Amino acid sequence: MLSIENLSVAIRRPGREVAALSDVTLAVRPGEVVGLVGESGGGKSMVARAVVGLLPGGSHATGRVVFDDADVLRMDESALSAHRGRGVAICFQNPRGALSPTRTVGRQLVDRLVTHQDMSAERAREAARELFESVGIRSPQRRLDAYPHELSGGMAQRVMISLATGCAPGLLIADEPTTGLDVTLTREILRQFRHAADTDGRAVLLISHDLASIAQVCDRVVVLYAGTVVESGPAAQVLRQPAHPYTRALLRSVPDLGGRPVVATPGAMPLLTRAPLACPFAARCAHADDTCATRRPPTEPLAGGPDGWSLACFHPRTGPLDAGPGDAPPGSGGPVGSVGTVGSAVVAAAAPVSEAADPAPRGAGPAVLEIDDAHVVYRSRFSSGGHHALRGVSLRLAPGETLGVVGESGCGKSTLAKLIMGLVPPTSGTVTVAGHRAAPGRGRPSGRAARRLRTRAQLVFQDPIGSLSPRRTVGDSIAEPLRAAGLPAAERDARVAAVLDRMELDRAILRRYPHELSGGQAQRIGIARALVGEPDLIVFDEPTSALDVTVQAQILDLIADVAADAERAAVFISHDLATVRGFADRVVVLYLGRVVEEGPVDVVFDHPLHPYTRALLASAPRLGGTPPADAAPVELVKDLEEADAATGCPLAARCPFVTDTCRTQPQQLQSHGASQAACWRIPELPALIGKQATTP
Amino acid sequence: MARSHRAGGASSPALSRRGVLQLGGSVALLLATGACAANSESKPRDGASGGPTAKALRIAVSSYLSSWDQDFVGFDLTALMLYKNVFPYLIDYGVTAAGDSQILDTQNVTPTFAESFEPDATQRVWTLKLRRGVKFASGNELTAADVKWSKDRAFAAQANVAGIYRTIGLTGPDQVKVVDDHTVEFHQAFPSALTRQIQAISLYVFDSTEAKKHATASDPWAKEWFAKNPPTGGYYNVAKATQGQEIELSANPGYPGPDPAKTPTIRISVVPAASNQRLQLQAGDIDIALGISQRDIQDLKKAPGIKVISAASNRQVTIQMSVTTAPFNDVNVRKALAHAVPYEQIINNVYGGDARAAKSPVPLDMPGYDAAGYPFTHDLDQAKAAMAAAGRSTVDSELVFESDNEEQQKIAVQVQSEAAKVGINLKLTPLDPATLGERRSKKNVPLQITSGQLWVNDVEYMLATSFVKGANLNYSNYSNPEIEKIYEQSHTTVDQAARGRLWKRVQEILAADVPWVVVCQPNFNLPVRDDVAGWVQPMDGLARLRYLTASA
Amino acid sequence: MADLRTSGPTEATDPPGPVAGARDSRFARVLIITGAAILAVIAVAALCAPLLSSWGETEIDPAATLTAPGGGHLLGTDGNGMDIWSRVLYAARLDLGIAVAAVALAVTVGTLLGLVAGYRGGWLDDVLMRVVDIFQAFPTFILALAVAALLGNGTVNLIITIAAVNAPAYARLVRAEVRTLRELPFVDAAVTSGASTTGILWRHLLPNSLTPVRVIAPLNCGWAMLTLAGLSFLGLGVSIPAAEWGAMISLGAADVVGGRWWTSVPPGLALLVCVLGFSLLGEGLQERADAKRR
Amino acid sequence: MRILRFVARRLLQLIPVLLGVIVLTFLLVRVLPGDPVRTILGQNATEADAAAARARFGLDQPLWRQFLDYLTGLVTGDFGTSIQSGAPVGAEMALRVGPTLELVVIAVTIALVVATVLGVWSARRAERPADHGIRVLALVGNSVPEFWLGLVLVLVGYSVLGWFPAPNGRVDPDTGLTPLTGADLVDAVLTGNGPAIASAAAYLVLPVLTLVIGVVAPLLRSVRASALEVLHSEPYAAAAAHGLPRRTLLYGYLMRATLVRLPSLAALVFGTAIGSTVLVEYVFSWQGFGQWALRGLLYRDYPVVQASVLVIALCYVLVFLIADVVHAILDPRVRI
Repeated sequence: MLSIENLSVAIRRPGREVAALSDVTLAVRPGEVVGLVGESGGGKSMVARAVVGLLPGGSHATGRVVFDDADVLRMDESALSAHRGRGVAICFQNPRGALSPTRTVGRQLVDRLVTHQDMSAERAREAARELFESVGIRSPQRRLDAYPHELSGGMAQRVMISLATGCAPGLLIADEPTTGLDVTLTREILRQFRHAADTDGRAVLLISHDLASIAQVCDRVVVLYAGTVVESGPAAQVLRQPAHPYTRALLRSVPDLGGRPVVATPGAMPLLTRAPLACPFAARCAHADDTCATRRPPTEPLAGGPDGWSLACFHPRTGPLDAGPGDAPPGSGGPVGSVGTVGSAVVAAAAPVSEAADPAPRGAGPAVLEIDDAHVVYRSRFSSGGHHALRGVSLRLAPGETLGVVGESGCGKSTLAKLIMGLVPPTSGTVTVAGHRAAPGRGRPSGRAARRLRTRAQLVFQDPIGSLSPRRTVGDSIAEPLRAAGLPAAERDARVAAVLDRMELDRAILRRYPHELSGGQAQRIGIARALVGEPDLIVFDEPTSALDVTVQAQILDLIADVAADAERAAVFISHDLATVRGFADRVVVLYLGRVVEEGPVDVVFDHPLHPYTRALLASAPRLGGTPPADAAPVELVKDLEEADAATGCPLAARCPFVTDTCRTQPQQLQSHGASQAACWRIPELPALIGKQATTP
Repeated sequence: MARSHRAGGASSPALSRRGVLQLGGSVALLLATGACAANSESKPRDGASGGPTAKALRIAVSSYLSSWDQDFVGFDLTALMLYKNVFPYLIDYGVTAAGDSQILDTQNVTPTFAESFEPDATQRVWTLKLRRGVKFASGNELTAADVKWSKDRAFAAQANVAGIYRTIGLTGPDQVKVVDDHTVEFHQAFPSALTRQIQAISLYVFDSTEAKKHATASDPWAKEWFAKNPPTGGYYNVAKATQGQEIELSANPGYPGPDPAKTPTIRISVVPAASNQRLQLQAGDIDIALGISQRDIQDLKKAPGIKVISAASNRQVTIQMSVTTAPFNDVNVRKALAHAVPYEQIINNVYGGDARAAKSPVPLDMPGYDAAGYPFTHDLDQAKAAMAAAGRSTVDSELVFESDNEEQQKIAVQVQSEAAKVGINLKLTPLDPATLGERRSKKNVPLQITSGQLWVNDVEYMLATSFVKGANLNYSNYSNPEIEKIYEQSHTTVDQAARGRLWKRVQEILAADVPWVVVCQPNFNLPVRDDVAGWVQPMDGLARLRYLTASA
Repeated sequence: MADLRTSGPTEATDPPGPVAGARDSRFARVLIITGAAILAVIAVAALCAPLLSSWGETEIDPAATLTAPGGGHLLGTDGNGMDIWSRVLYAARLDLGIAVAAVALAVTVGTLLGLVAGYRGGWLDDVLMRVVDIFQAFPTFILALAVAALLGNGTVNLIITIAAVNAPAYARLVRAEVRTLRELPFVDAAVTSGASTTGILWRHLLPNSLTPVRVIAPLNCGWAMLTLAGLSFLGLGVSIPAAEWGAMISLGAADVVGGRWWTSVPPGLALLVCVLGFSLLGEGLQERADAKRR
Repeated sequence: MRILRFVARRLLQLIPVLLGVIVLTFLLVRVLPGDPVRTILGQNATEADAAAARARFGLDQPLWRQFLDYLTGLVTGDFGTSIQSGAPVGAEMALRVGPTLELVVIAVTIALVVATVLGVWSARRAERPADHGIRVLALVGNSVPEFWLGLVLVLVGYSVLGWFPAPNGRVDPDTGLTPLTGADLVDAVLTGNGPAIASAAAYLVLPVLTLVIGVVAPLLRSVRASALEVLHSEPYAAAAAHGLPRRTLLYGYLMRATLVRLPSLAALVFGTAIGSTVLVEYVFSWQGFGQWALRGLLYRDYPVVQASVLVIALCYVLVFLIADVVHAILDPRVRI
């Protein structure tokens, strides 16, 4: 169906030249789901653009993109417009941004149906309704008249899928279809693509940075690095025993729920200005030799591998991924050296050790952070109602302790971070940080003393570049807390220099401006700024969610290091459960502003109690390891956004085990062994889960 | 209060570019108690030909009239001109030939809508006999009751007419008595030689029968009605008025007297931009342009299809120096300025040579004019000497003029440039009409340009209006005991030679005291289409449209 | 790990997104350079006016009024006998000066108002914005006349008038920008770093909120010049006889009809070119900003 | 319904603004130097006469009293009596508003249409000579003082070419148009007066052209920039990548998204245009609101100034309100 042969794309703009793709060859057959994997900048989206003939201005493409016996690169305008949609339809990344904001989604779908399926407008509307229903949109009739901004992320992704399939394409391309979606939704969305391939016989090209999550639905995967195909082969095998060092590095960088250690690969993907003459990964590869640095490895079938498994490497690796530190990169004393150090780079889930080594057991000593029954309500300006972001959260954190906070979007994670930082006042309840108490009815504290006090807690932001003042230099930003503390310039410089060293950054970066930084660098700066004032508490608010996988691994490395500081408490907030498992002592699961489960990290992850925690863990992708025995999967019945608030258990609307009691009785945290959970049915859950597993 | 007024831009065709701004400056012309007939040397041009025809005459003016109600409001050039033609003025100036031109004869006030207006032997009771058969547009006949009501209204308004009547001893409504339907008597407190002239501009009559229909308890004089509805019964009735834009006049068929309107229909359109007036005149879209700039007039003299009616005039352009405000309270500084003004240069540059140099505050064509004692010419050395005599090397002052009066603005620029050479630094200050009026009434303007024409061609009248203490046009705040004495003396001096001697002395005193710098006397110019005939040069600047014709 | 420290620009920080707009910036550069060059030439000419002309700004040649170009007067003389070429040159001082000063004043006042209103919010925001509304709804010419009548008509008052007319727009612009910026993480970062309110306003919000102001200001200078010309036309402009293009045009506009084009066409062209210079500059900056945003 | 509530809320917000304008104007005109009654009295009037005239217009009352009377009048729709003309200000204004609004509304509408068509056209040909040409031309038009442009258009269009009627009014009086609203074209259409329609339209051409040339540049720039942004936006790229036909792309995906940001700028331009009509009115003898207000100001006709400022401010804020409503209608994302 689609066959890309030796496709190279170079983009020339004044003063900048980019070799976006170099000699890419791949094929997709009808009924087949092919995954295209790699970090950002690898050229994944460029492949998609080339397939629909929408290369950006200034592009020069060579090679062939053959679709149904015609070369897309040589199509004229009319042939292209026939090809687009009918031949290939793309599901765009960020569906909410890719849907026209000023047209109802129904009309947008009807446009496609009328254009590509020659329907009349009335017939198209009927078909649109059916299509919406088939992608899992509830009350489709109503949704037809919705505008994109009225849709949630999951809903928008479903609409996007319906738009693409509405074109009745031979090939469906999905560009990062699950980015920004909660784990419970990701699986559902991916299933839609598998479905499209299986029932309609479409060819599907799934583009993702996340090998682990798409592997389960793909027939084959193709791994891109710096515009070149480094490895391609059957999904299951490549996932289990990747042969190319980059694929291996990619997989090792992904934190795993099972507790497999994260291994950071240093460096970052190069932005090539011309087609590479050597192996583009050579600089970061542990096995690189002179050959790698001078010649470009040809793409060859893997010796002894199954059919269609090929890679471009002079030194293919074999064996399963957990083969030990042999893959560690060269000259990277830091991470390698610290692999064995507990609580450092390899934040292994050596649970018993971690628990035993806990220097400040819960409840003992003065708390750095104490939140008591805090509520936060965002009042809207003109209506009487408001958004109840936190509903009675209580937390206590001792010095040196690291708390993980997990939950899906909208659960109140970020509000919790702001509450701790004093950026929002509690509507009721109290927050005490390093002895300073914030209570309702008070805005941001003012005055010099209060300002100095607040620097005892520091925040590392989700958006690393956005959290740096765009028109101030990096050095200025890092020194900000010190300036507020009134330190003299010389001491400021010394401490900034010290913290830079710890963040493994060069001094030259101090004079840069935020837009000149990469995401990884910016986040290092962010951590440096948080650290420079030697605070008692650091809150990490999704610090790696905006970063690429290998960069994320590097940052997680640093964070683990920082969190391990003995006198400093840390709160680590993430939607990605696996990242938390690495170094948190305890974990809190938030759902719709309430704590539904709390306990030591390994207990919660290996023996989840609450149905919601179980569902979260069940939907998270796993590489290699098998889920713990008693963490039988729970599937929630609806999307988060469809759940309406009830007086009782917040999960009532989505929980498969819901009873009338759940709907009416508010649930309190109750101890079950080492952890606590807010669900009255916990004792009977295992039995119920077993029953559920047999019904479908 | 036997004083009268100088006409502002009344006879000046050099209306500025911006009509809106223009009017205020010209407001001074209004309340003339008489008029002079000085233009013995009008220069005829392009002999007008063509008899009366039925063609509508089109006239461009710079602005719309502010109001139709002459008593209470309404005080601008356009309004006054229209009043003259749509109100029945019971008596008016006659017409006389001056050279080839027809001019209004201010010495000869003749009955028009009245049959006669004559005094009794005491000269205190004047009897007005109305012409029969004069009809307002409503069909009502003009009667003595209308006259009485109109004069009662004028007294009630306490504005224009009420003010003017004081000068002839009329102060209250009971001095106006109805004798019968067509006879009214005016009982003056004292006799006056100016009665005819004063009444000529005051005896306009409303349609009282119609007015009373619209009077209310709170508005007994039907102000609201007259603010919106044009008066009727004059030579012309207003056929249609589009606010701000156009007025269509049609001849009043209910006028049985002499000199009825020659052109049945006249359209007056408002064209603020002088250049537009010029373009339209050249294109033949209008016949008479009342708001064309001086420079355009020079051009139009050569333009085909257009003639410029031109006449010498007694309009003076002067700079009044406040003798009570520093620095011009020093006579030597005043002398310095009088020597610093570039007279010839102004005549050439501002008026294109179309003006006469004057050597006395008394206008050229006024009996008694005597240039003998007037020492001021453009002479910077003398100016510097005068400054030295004053003991000042430099003085600073503002020079006030009417904002948007292009003519005055140019004079100001020329004066500023020369005065600076002798150390008189002038800040040019254009003022809008409201501010100018206020400051003039406070008499604290150190230096201002004025222009205008006296309506009674007599030095006694001039003293009354301009040089005696407290006179309205005495912006210089000038006073001189001898002048006051001569003024008193002149009331009883009838012998022309004796008066001439008085006037000679007056001019000597004024030349010594220099309250004014007399810049020049510009000539009158009016560009019209070739086929326009019958123009009668109005000495009060208010065109009498009834004489005009335009052959098709 | 050494290479990690220096890895910056070569690192793939963003996926190669839509690249269009690359060529836009070339035209934007042409616009900016052209605009800036025009303004530079005019500014230099204004400064060197005494060297470039033999007549003074208000010097009268008694022998020559309204003479056509040629002879002793390069572009002829006006009705006052003043040399048009000299006046066109000298006028640039006043025009550029007033326009730039007025816009600078408007930017300063507007930015401060917008900054405070946007950051503080609440009742202060409401009050300030209503005041801004009042000023913005007030007709320009009436405001100008009022200022002129109150303070007299001088250069400073014109600057105040034009600034008063334009300041509200900046207040709105900056306020909107600050309200957006206020929600961005870097402000929270500054707060949690212990920065004071004035520090946040001055060090963080002000520099960032000026981005759109920088684009608008040159355009605004052009509009300010046109406003000035309009005021001159209504007799509310600079005091006579100072050379100012708008005043020269309005004085000479009527002359065109009589074929004396030289009194108003040269200052008209000068004004046009100067405003165009600002417009080109502004358009270029705008385009560059737009291209950056895309 | 939501829109109605929004409009109601915004109208309430207008009250303090208008009140502020009223107070400011009221004080301002009285602080200004210049005597409002002197100019209607003539030189012969004595101080007593002036006092009588002041009393007639209530100017002898204490300031708060005058203000209360004025406010009371406003509430009952009475704008006072013009000092200059003696006529009710409301009635005079009614005659003047129509012509000016007609001019501005037509000009801004045409400018919007031209800007939209050319802007989108230009954006789709971005960076080609035609695009550059249009933009530079628009900037040139934007750089010419309006009064000068008007005079030149008169010279060329009327005097040299003779294509357009003399700039001496708004409609040929011979067409016998019955004024209803004051906006002559509207009146002509309402009364079905054929010749008057033609005449009024002919008179409108040059002044409208003057205004359009003056205001089209910022609109064009905005439309072009928005259109470019939309053309480069993800939604548009997505629609294009799905092979939608040109017409659908243009009208369904480009136009509305492009026009979303136009209303507020259009409102601003409308406000500017109202301000600059005073010049255009003068040049074209278009006796409208601007000339009336200016004259009132020059003669310190307090009620006229107060009323005209209030009406201009009202126009301004209402236009912005309308712009916000249109914006909300165009852009479903706007929450109102």
